[in-house]
Amino acid sequence: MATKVDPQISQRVRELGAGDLNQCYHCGTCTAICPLSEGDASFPRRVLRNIQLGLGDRLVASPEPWLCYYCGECSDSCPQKADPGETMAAARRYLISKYDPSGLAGLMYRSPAFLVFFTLLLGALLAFFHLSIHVGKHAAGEAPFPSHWAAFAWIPYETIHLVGLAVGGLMILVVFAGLFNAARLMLKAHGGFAALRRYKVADYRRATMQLAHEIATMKRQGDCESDPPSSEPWYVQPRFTHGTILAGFVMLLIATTLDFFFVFGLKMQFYAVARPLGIAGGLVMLYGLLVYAWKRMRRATANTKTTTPADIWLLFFLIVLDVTGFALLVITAAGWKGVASDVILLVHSVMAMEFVLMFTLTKIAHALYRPLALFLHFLNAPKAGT
Amino acid sequence: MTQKRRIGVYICHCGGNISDYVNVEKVADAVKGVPGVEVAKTHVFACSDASQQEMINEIKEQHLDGLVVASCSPKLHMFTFRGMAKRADLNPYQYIQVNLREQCSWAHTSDKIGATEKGIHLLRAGIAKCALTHPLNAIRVETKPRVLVIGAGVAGMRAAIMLADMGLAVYLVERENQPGGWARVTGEQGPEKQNGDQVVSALAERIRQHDNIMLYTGAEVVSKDGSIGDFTVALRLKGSETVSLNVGAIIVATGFAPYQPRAGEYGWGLPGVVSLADFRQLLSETKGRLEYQGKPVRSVAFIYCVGSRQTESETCPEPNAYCSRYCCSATTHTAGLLRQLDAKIHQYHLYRDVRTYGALEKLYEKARTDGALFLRWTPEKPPRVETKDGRLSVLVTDTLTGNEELEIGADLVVLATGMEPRQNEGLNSILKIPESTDGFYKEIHIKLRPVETVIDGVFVAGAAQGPKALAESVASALAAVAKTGGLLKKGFVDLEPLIAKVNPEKCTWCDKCLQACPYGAIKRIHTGEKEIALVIESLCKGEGACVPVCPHDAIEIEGYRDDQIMAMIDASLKEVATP
Amino acid sequence: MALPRHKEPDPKILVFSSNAISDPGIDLAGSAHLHYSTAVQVIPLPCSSGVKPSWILHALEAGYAGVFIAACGGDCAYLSDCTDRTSALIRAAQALLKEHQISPKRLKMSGLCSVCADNFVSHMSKFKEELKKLEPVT
Amino acid sequence: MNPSPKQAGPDYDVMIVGAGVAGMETAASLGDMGYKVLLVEKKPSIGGRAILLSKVFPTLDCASCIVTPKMAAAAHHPNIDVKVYTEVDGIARNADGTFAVDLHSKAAYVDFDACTGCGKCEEVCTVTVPDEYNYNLVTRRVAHIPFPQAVPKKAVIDRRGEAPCTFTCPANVKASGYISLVRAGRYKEAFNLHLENAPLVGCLARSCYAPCEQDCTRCGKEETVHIRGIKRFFADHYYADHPEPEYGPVEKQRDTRVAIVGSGPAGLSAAFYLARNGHQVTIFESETQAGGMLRTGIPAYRLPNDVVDRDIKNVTALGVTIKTSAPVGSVAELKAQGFQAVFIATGASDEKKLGVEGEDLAGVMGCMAFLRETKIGTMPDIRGKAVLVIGGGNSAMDPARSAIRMGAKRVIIQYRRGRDEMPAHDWEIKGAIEEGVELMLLSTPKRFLGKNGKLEAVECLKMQLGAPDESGRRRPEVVAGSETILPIDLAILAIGLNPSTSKFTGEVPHKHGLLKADTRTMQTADPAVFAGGDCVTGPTMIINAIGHGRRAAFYMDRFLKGEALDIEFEALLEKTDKDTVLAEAKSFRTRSPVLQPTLALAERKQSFACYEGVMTDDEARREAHRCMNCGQCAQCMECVNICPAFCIDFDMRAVAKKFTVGAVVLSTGFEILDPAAKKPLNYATLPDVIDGPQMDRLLAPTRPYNSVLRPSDGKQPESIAFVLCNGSRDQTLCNPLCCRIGCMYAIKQAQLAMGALPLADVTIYTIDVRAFGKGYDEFYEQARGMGVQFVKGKVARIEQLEGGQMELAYEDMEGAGGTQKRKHDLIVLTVGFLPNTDAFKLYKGGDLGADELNYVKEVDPIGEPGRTTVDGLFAAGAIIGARDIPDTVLHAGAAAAQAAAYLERTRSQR
Repeated sequence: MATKVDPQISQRVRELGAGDLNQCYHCGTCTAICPLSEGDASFPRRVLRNIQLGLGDRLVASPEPWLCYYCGECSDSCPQKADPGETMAAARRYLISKYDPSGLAGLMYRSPAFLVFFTLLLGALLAFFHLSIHVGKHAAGEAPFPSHWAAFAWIPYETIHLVGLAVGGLMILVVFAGLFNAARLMLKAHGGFAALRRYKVADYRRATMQLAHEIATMKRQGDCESDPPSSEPWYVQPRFTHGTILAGFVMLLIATTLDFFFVFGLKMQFYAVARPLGIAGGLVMLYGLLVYAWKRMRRATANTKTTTPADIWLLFFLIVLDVTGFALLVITAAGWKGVASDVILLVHSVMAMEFVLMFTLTKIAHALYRPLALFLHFLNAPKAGT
Repeated sequence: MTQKRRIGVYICHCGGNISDYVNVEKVADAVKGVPGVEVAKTHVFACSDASQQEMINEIKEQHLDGLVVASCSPKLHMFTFRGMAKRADLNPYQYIQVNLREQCSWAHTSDKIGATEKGIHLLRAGIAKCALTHPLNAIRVETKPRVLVIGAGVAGMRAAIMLADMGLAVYLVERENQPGGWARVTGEQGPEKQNGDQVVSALAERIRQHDNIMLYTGAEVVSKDGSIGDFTVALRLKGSETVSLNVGAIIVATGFAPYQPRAGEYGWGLPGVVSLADFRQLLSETKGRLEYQGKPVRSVAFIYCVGSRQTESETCPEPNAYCSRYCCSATTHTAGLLRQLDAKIHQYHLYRDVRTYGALEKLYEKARTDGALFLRWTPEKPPRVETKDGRLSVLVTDTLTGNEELEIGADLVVLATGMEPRQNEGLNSILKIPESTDGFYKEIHIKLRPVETVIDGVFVAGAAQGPKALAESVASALAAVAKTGGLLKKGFVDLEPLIAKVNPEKCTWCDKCLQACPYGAIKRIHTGEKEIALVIESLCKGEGACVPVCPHDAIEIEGYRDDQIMAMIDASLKEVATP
Repeated sequence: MALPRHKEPDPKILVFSSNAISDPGIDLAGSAHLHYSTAVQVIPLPCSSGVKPSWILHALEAGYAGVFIAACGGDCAYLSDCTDRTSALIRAAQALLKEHQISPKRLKMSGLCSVCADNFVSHMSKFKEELKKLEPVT
Repeated sequence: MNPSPKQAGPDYDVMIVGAGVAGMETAASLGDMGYKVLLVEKKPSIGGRAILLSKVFPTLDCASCIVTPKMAAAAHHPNIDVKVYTEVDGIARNADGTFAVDLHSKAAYVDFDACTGCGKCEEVCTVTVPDEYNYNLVTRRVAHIPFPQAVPKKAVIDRRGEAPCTFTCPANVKASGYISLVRAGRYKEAFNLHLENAPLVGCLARSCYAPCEQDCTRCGKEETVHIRGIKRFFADHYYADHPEPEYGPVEKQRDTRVAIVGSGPAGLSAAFYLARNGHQVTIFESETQAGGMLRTGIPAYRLPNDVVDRDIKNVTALGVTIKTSAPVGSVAELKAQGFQAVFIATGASDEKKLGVEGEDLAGVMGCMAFLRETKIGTMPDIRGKAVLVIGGGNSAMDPARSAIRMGAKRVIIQYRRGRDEMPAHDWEIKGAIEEGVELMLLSTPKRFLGKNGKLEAVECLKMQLGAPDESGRRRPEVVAGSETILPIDLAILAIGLNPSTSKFTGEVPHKHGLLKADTRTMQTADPAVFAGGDCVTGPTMIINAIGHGRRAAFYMDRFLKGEALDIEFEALLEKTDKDTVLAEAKSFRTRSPVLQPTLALAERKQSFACYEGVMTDDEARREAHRCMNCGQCAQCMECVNICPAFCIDFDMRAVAKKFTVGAVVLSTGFEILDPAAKKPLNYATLPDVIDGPQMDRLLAPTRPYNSVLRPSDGKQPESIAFVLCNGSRDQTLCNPLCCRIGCMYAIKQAQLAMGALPLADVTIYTIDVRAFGKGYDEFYEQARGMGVQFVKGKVARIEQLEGGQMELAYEDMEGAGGTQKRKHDLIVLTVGFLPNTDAFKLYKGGDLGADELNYVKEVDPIGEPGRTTVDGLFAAGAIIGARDIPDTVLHAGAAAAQAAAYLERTRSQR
């Protein structure tokens, strides 16, 4: 059965910011120069070809875009300046939009206006609820929070809390749906989920270890940098800076979770552990974020020379969250009360909520899908990444 | 040959290059007694001005009638000493150079006695040959300052104008009723972006203005006679009137024939499957929306290499194995024209190798950036064109997509057809220009002499010699003009006299020499009682292919005659008193 | 410094070369000071397709031990089928030699291009050895 | 009808620039039409790049077989004047449509008319450089015939300039020349070469201050080549074999008599070169022995007298008479004796005085007196004494280091400025300190204190450096009240010397005793009197005096023969730019210098024996190999000596020419792209990654090795890869065009490689195979039929593996997909063309159009091939864009037709 060529799809991916992929004359330099392209995992040319010809099924089912760390070597050596690296980034956006059943992700990638609009709308909604919290009953006594700007104050905190939990639960479902969707598509070529039965427990254990190792060491990203050896000092190379963001993120996640469980759940003081962890995480992450922002402003490296609204969104959110988080810390410690502190709290809370709610829709979703793709890749190709 | 020869022999030391290994004085002594040798001397540098002057004086004073210089390779100084002979009023063809350096002293640096001995042998052979020389003069062929150009396509027209610009009279003959050839109907030419029709009109206008060009349309060449510099050609004009022309040279610019696909070849015959030329015409006629047979065209598939690079198969018993050179650039150029007309039309280009060589690469690049998709197939799995749901469907196994079979919906399938040699038996039988294996006219040497044919005075230009793009065709036409100019501009050509000569007494006309000569330089004549062969001096190249085939030793090459070679062999074997 | 003469002189070889193609190759052997036997004599002709079998016969009868045709081969400026023609006349000459009870091994041909200096020298030494093995021409 | 009427028209009908395939074809076409053609080629041979190819596609003809007839046709054409080794400097269009052209024929240093192309110069030449005709795969000699098929077949000598060592030497001794001779093991020739510039080889080898070494290009990277050490080696080597000179008086003796006053280096040298020209030379020496300063002024540990004696034999062997103990009173006296010319070379050995109290005490002496007495053995014992040497120049070092050797208890050098200001050579100061000499800086004697007329102590003053004086050095100033007393037994004044010219100052104009002589001719106001050496310049170096001697001899010879003196003495080229040399030495390898052996310090201090040893044969040659041949030709004179046609002439210079021509055709061809810019391919770093032109040389019958061999280890490759499109169709190098020839020549080379190495695997990596010309696709199919593998996929990376193989990476897009790696022994990068932009520099009108890639633009490729934007200036061949030979030949024909039509048009208009 011949595969149908569909010119519409390539148009759609191009709207997501693919490089000038029509320049490509299919010499294969990009794949050959790529330190991570091997055997079955053949990219970026094949991914680019699938986009060019609009082989949508094949594109949606390919895990390859997630295996790319965008070192930019392919774009640098492309004799036709077709910018395959950027095409891979666009492919990831396309995939996120395809994994997302709501269709919102695609809309946001294609239309920066919608991204802004949706972010503002959701923000306004969340702010409304935030300002509606009737905080009276909560945290009487030793409220860890600064005083709360409760402009409307009509919804009891418990209700909000319950709704929040419900929304949280829903988010977890959405995340899992996205992951499931991605896994389903990625496995499609191998015979669907049934293919998973082929592997033994030991395979899963090995793949899990490989994934953990990869997350801990970012080795593949390091491979990207090593050839040719980067001229940048190690502390601004992506392997390190991405690592700081990831580590900071994880540390903050743990700290917040500890807070949630101990302070809100068990009503226990747990600051001694959570707060230093949070501070460290915030600082470490802030470093990475600032380096990234600085590089994007200077268009210093291949992967920062094109900046899409989605990139700005993510950087903006993380930086604002990080900075306002520290501000809150200071405010809490100083016991400072006032309008400004209320505003900061509002911004931090609203954006944090938004960040969580939009997790599967924005660029941060790579944190879900890349590990998944890597896991399946390790599962499928035992030698990979060793 | 009874008269005693007076030969001067000069042996060069080459400042030691020869004399360090060959005892030149001994060689001189050894040849002093050879019959006919009048002077035998050595010079430190025979080629120096002083030595040359000395030799000239001696030739004149001693009335020498033969000259042998034993020095370096004739490739270096034969012309020097021929010139010197001329200045001494000695016939240059009575000068013989003996290669005593490259083929004696330098090759035998470890054996001085042997080298000296060999030197004597070589010199004796040279003297023996010289003794049998007689004065020869360059063969002067008067040439007529008129040229016949066959074919008034762009190549022929441009050649005609250039010839006229150079001061030659031109007869330009076209079989069709108007000049211009294919360029007239194929629209814009890439990458120069000139419209073929306009190019043709401009050329036609220039031809009209030239007094020196006579254009015959609807005319055909019906006979040709004569040889280089002086041909008589008959034309049949419209209405069976004939004209006889007398020209010095002929340029054949008869162009090509477009390949006609076989029925079913890539869907040929299905509605919507058209040739590139047809499509170009459709494009040039379309204003606004592109439609084919009333239906809008939203997707076009181009199939490359149709009628080119073919392999033999049942359906294709006589394949065109050659690449037609122009089609890749013409098709990628067409992609640009189509895009200009309607950017929304999807284009699929099914190619084998995109041969947009040199600066034509820009056409390919533009086609890609304009959004044309390129798919690569191999002859093992050629694309198939079918009708499916009332639309054309092209199935192609794309090697760029992991050899996957892809299906393309198309409203039009355009076959990029190649060039074929023009079937022109009438003209071929008149001109007798050989064909290459690809069927196009054969040049003498693809690199050295690409516009000359084995028929001296007959040149081939443009696509008649092989597929070419328009600009290339014109360049080749002008190259033919340059060669024609070299032939006709001076009013004569001087040819080497070292050519074949028939001994009428021995010749019995068996036609073996005629068979052997690739240049058509042998002609049968009647002399009184018998038929014999005659060498057409202006056509003979003097390579001697006819010599060994003659059963009666009746044909010889001047300068390499039987008696000379035999004498050389004998002289080179004469014992040398051991030094 | 002359080397002592061989006890047995080298067999005499006559080479027919062609002006434009093989003769420059033989020149190059000399320019590069590659050595071959001094018993090799060269007669240049316009093209190797013009060698007459009678010349070959005469040379062998007159005292040459071998005749070598340094053919233009595919590089011939005159004839695209020069090699075929030269081969044909070699066959004719060999038949002629047989008629005269001369070993056809005394005739050799090889295409030599204008830079084939090494080839020429190795042909000469091989031919010399082969000729030494043959009975002398009577 | 005759297109070149002999009226006052242009000198040539057409000038064609560049004699490659296009130029030769255009020239032959126009020549055949009867036009008078000037064919200009900047290289020494016509033939362009095609002659360097192995065979040509698609017919596999031998390149030489097809190109040499073209070369011969152009060279011997009666209507074509070929000027090789000639550059076009400018082309300007005249109002009448003709062109004014400026050319210059480059100096080949070989008289082309006389050269027979025998190649003997090449055999003896001692310098090798990369052979551009073999694309630098091998080296060639500096004196060379470009390639065996060259037309015209003439030798050319490369001279980039004068080597800095030679240029800097005051006597222009050809250091580069004798170094190259030593490198070649020709020691005697080295010695004889030295005699051409300076006869006192032994003295110089031991005591020359060697300005050459300070200007050595290698100093820019590391330590100088030890030129003097090399000289010492061959001088000692020669003298050991030749206790007497090999020559006697010259055959042709003249009756002209010359008197030379002074037998120092200047006098001896002048005598040597005058006697070589047959003049009767008498040297007058006031001392008892000849040699001047060499004998009395240089301590024995630097220059023993037997060496001086042997050097003097070089001069006396020519029949020069040296009269010792024969002071000359005046020039008039000599003239009266019948000498037609006089050379005054009395040197500068009169001691300067300090002018302080106590200077006449016994124990205060001048340095010359000290050195002289020491060397002739009349110096009293100074063992255990304290010696003070006053002065900071080289002349202070000699007595100080001598005093150490004589057993002085303490030797102090007193200098009024600081260490950095000391004029002595650094190594001398270091050597002195090593041997135990103390420095007393910023100090000066105020007076000498003695008892009974005998020195006992020196009262010293401290100095400080003040404002700079006119010489730029800071002026020393006395620190008031800083007097100290230093007990001293012997004080030696080394504060300078005055010229020893008192006898002549009455007759010869002078300034402070320094005789006034013309700096170019050394002639004084009296035309028969010449002067040179220290008596003209003040104290300098031996080599300076020798230079003066030879220069004076040259002009005295002319004077004596009655010839004019207005010609140049020695025509030197400009000094070679060292940066160019260093930049060219891409693979600059540090070579640690061979040090001259020296005696151990303890031994050195106790004896006047030479402490510098002699290099061994091997060491000297190794050191000679460090020479970078800055000037290319080292002027070792071997070629001059061997050339049977006497056609080598180092005085040759470029000759400018001007012509008027009716039209111009530019056919300057193309440049070859350097694939080094594609870094991952490692062309510049891996020896077995070569480019297409180099592969063609490896495959050519005239190849540098006897087979197709890998450059790195000379092995036959078992697996060869051809990688297409390196830098062509490549936007990263701003070269988007297809090179048009790469595919085809790779296929050709693959076929040839399979023929040469039947067992080798041959793979071609392609994007598209562009076999578009007549017979090309058939040729491609033929290669496939032979078993050449074609892989669709551009090679992106090449890496070296252990064991000599290399691994390349490409996308296996028609196979399994993904990156595939394959091993090969030899990798050939086919490279394409880049435009040759010379044309835009040559044409001075400024209106010569270029296309976007800087090729010469054709105004109308369809209608008017070969025509540029300048009327009458045509372009032929690859100058308007890369193309193969058939297309070049066609285009050249078109350009010829265009030029012919232009000539007809402008001629009828005139």
